[in-house]
Amino acid sequence: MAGQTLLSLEHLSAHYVSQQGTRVVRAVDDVTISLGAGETLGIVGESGSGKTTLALTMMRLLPPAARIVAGRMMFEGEDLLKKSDEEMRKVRGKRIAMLLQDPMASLNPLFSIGNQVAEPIRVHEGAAPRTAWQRAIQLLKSVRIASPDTRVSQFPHEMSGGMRQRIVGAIGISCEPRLLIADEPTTSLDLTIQAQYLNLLRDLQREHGLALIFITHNLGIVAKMCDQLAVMYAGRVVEQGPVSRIFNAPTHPYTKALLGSIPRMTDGGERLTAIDGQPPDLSNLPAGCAFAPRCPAVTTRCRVEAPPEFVTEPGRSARCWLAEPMALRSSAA
Amino acid sequence: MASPSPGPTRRGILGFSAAAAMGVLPDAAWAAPDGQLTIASHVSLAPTWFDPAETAGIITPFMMLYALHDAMVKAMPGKPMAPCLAEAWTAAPDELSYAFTLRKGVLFHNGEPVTADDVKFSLERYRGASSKTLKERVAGVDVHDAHRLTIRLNEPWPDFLTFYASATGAGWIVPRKYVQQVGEDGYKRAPVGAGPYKFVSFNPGVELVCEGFEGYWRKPPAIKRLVFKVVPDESTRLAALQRGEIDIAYSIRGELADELTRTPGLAIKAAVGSATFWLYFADQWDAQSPWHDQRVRQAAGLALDHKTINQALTLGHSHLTNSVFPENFDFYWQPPAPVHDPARARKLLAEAGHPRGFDAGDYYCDASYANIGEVVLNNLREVGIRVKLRPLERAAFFKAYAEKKLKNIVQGASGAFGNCATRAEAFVVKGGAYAYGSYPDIDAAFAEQAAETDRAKREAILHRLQQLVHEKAIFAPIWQQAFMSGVGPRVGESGFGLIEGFPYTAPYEDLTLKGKA
Amino acid sequence: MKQYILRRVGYSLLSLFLLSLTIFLFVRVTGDPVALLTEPGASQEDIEAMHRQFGLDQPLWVQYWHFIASFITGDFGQSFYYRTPVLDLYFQRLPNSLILAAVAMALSLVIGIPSGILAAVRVDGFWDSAGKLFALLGLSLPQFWVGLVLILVFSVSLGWLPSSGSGSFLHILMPAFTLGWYFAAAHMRLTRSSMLEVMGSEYVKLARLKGLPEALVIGKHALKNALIPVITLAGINLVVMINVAVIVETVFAWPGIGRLLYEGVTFRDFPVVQAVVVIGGSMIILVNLLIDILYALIDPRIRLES
Amino acid sequence: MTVITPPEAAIVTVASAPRPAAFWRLKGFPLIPILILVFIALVAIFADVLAPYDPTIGSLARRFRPPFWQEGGSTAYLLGTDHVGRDVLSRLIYGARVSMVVGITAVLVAGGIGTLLGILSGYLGGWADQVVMRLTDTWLALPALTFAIFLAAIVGPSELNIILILGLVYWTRYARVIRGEVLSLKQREFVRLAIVAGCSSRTIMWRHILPNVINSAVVLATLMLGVVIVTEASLSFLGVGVPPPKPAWGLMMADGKKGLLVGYWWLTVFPGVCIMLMVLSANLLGDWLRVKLDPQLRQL
Repeated sequence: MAGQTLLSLEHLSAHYVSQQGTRVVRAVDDVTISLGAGETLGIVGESGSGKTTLALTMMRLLPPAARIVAGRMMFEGEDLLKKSDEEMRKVRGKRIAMLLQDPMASLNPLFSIGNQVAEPIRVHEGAAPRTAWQRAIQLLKSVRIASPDTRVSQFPHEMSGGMRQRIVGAIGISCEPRLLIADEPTTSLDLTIQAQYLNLLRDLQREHGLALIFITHNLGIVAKMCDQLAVMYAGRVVEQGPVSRIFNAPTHPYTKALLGSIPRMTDGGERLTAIDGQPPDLSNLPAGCAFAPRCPAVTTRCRVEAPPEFVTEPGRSARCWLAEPMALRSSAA
Repeated sequence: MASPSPGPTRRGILGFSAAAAMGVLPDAAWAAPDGQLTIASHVSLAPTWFDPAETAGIITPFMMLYALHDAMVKAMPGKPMAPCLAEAWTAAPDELSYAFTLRKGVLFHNGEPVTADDVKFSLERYRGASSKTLKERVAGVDVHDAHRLTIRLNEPWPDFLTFYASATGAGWIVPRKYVQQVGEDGYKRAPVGAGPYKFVSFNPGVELVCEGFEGYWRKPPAIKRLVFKVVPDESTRLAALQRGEIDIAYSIRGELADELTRTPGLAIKAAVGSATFWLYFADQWDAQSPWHDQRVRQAAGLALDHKTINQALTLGHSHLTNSVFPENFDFYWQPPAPVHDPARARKLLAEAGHPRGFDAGDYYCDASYANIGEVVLNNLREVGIRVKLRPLERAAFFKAYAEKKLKNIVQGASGAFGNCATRAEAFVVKGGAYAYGSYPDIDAAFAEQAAETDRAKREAILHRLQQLVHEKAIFAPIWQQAFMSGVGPRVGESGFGLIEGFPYTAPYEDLTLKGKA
Repeated sequence: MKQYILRRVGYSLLSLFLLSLTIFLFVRVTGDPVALLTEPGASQEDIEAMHRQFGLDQPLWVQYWHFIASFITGDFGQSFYYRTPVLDLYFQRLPNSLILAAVAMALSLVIGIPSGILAAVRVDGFWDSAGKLFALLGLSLPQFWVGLVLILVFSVSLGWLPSSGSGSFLHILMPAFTLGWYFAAAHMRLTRSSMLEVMGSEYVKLARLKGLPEALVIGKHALKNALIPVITLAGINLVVMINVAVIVETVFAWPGIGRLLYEGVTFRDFPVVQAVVVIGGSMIILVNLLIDILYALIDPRIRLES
Repeated sequence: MTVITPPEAAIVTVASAPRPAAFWRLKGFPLIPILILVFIALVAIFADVLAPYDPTIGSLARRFRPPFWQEGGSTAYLLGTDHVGRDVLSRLIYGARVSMVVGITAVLVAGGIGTLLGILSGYLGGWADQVVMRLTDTWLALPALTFAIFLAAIVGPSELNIILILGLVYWTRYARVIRGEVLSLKQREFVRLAIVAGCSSRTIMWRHILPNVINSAVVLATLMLGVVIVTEASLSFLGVGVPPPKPAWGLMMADGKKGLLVGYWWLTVFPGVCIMLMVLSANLLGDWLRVKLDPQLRQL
């Protein structure tokens, strides 16, 4: 773990409670992740695996039906869960920022770009309108928007998708946050714009010493951008560790399947490995390991007992009986 | 005398903004100031009522005429034909001309003297109700000097004075020079007359303000300022009276009148006008209709419980006549009093072949008087005559009534001026605007009286005519309606009932406020 | 832009023409005005004379031609009943109607919009339901009943307010409340649904992610977007309030256009009715145009495309 | 993406108590409004059986009797008698029938015309759209009350005319909303597919557009029911509503309004309460339906 740990989630769980309190959906279940300053963490998983809920939990902006039921969220030495709503609001946008997926809709159509970019500066730093406006122009320049001083007073509908995403990025970094969470930042962009935006994020990270969390289902981005990787399945982190180590030697069968499903130029005509079966219903998960029904290496134990998270080597862990260290294995057989 | 302020000019929308309007609004304080009498009218005041020449054949315009104008001869307290602008008049022996001598020193509001020339001008320019009859019968007007004139007739006309004085606006005098100077519409916007009150300002449909005319010949009016406000809703009028915002509220009926009598400090004033109400059996001339049988018509008459209706709707103030002719009309014949005898009514119906009564279809009435209809309906049902109430909107009702489209029973009414002859002409005699049929003996009597010059003989014929109408039970009279108004605590002499048969406050110069000049 | 305005003007004229034709025919079908001005039993020639005086004896299309020709020059003819030019009558009463409508609209927005926002933001809170119930109540009670109860309470028994008529500011309170309350429900409902829709949008989500205080998120970002459709509705309702507040004006004896229209109809005063309805119609068209311009000011997207 | 609303307290035990379903909680299923509407419908249907007296017969002798619990009142006339001595309770019961009949039929008339023209103008566009839109503009300028007075004057007031008047006046609102719906429906894939598949515009309108528009029409109907009933009462106030002596709530309120000042409060309060309950329930039901069936419907 390079550098001092910036963020560490310990056994964090957030559940959705239905109206009558009967159905409970374990959207985020016992997640333990940590991230150092300036590092980049990729969170990968199928849709519905709880990636976004995890991000929202970190920002404490869950919908009313959701509850954070356990765990700690240490950020720069403070537990975010202990903060009052008001204190947490001051953290949002100032020390932790989040970028949304759809650039076209993320900007308020009725207010100018400058107004929306300057807003966090004025709220969090109480800057005077003039200085905030100048900072906004600087920010637009730093996200490589051409002729920022004319663009600043224009409106969102006068911008292309790519430019809007960069503006959202500018908003994100406007108050020099320590952590930037990007929730599927590139899905709605076409490839050329996507590459530019990723390079921009990397430059911003280097310039401002930002820690980055990438939420995506695109393993290509993870490979290119991230130092650490966490694979989520049915609300749980099934495998995490350095990207290079996991890409070369994945432990958890689900990670293997995910990596296997990426078409590579070199593979020639081989069939891609698809994962059969359906993603699990989070409201009534089977006993034991959630991936058991779809796992090629399933054992009777998997179906009965949910595996804990085993540390396979320093900085790596997997939640699978295969990863059980030899020392423990004999006793549980 | 400053000429009256020009009428309301047009304030364009552009010149108006919400804030400015707050200041511009006429700031008549909502508590009535002293020295001012505020009257709440139930109908919207029409400028046509400010000009005697346009007087329609209804009583309401005279509410304004008595305030702003004066007449040669008009009904005054105790005297239906009191000499006013005309000091005296004599009819020539051959009844072909009437000589008038004007009162001296009488002035219009603008200081001009009232002269015979104005009287001639006023008669000739008159185009209101029955103006055609006047034009046909009046040969001409000869002005002898500033105060003496003679009106010549083409043929003897016993009713000339009734028409000239009370039935039309011809006898109400306007200043010729001023009218010709400002023109017809200009005159309506800023009328000048010789009445006890001067016109100050008029906001159409909202408010008329008048001021006492010190130079009025009879006596200077006791109250300095007179304001007529238009308050269309009856309950609001009563509330305003209870709050002291107004001093007199015209037309308070039914249960609101009950409340008024129970409120301390308020008094109810009832004046029996010349508006009679009746049931008219439109199909009596059609042989197949049950109404053809006189006994059925009489049964309907006997079914009406006049006293209870009178007590319920007009606190017993209305006059229970048994005739469609108003009691205060010339040549009135007093019929036997109305009788409420449901038993005899059922017997008559049985004799006429309707032992269990019959379904009589629709009962048409003017929607604004549907309250009478609802009560009469119950009375008729008690004797077995089952009808369905069909109230029509006022204008539609009169139109259908005149176009003879109504059937079965029609709840008719008329407040028109004139005398028993004019009333018979419209509702009874052949060719009448509202007569659906007629009886030969009545038509003959009518023709006879029309030619009769001797007043006594004519009266005898008209009495016989009214007797025939009663015996044939052409109508089932309900009542001669009392017009009820509320009077507040600040009013001394309210002027109600001073002039017999006049529903509104008059003469205005006699009105006083308590304790103040 | 020019072509758009030309089309708009064209449609407006067509609407106005259709409106004037409808009202012209409708009024004449309702009966003969002269019958009302004269007592039953008036002689036939008196009636004829009046017909000539009002020009009613001419064939219909001639009358219509006069109406349209004079309408263009702004002269709506003489009122049968008041015998004064109709425009004088109209403009004399217009300020009263404008004030009443303005205050009533303000009240209805003050009741409608906050309760709509509350209904959207604090779904199910006590205030949400109370606001909604209060606004809906305004829709469920006939205006004349509300008016009379107000007079009974505030004027007769408490004596704080004058019972009727116009004059000081105190006169406007009760009529404006009665009129405004009726429209509050419509404004509340539209604000609520519009707010709900906007609150679910991405830019509101981003506003929260920026760490903006809740008041700013709702007050600035959500509200401005949500109010656009409410402006349209308020615009139309304003015209209705100006021209058709018949009941309130009758109960409170408020000298407005509504009463003038009602009297015009009951007295079969053709010129007055025609004038009020046609001017009312053009007012609606004007308001529609104003709202579009207002849209362009508020929503930059529209400015470029129209 | 989930909807983010104001942040909740951090740590809460899982089994938090389910929220109480109080009446004033309007978001939930409008049980009470539906009960009220059903009750009124039942009273309307069985009026002849329920009403103790003939609502149109009264006698002046027993007019203005207060309700039984007030002194002067008697159990013979539970809710007192009106200005012509008729039993208020019987008139309320029959009044339910009149109000229901007038309300529902007027809404059906308005709904029928409005939906039909709304679909035609929305789907066909072109001149049909122009004609309908110009008509709705004109009709908007013709206020309901003036319109009613015209018709009452021409054909004379009767229950049928009132239904006609209310229907003719309110179809414009229907047409506008339905047209808006149809315009957005037209863009939807399944309509394009139907066109491509060669269906005639008539079948498309009938089988595709109409079913999708029905729920908006139903929602609008419940909301219009309230407006129609209140307008009927206002017409009665101006004397052009349902003609006396028919027992309609609106007319009872209008007749009884003078009683307010005089202390005969029950004449106008009871019908007022009935109208308020019915209209309020219709509106609450409408609001709930609106959210349930079509949250996007917001041109109302």
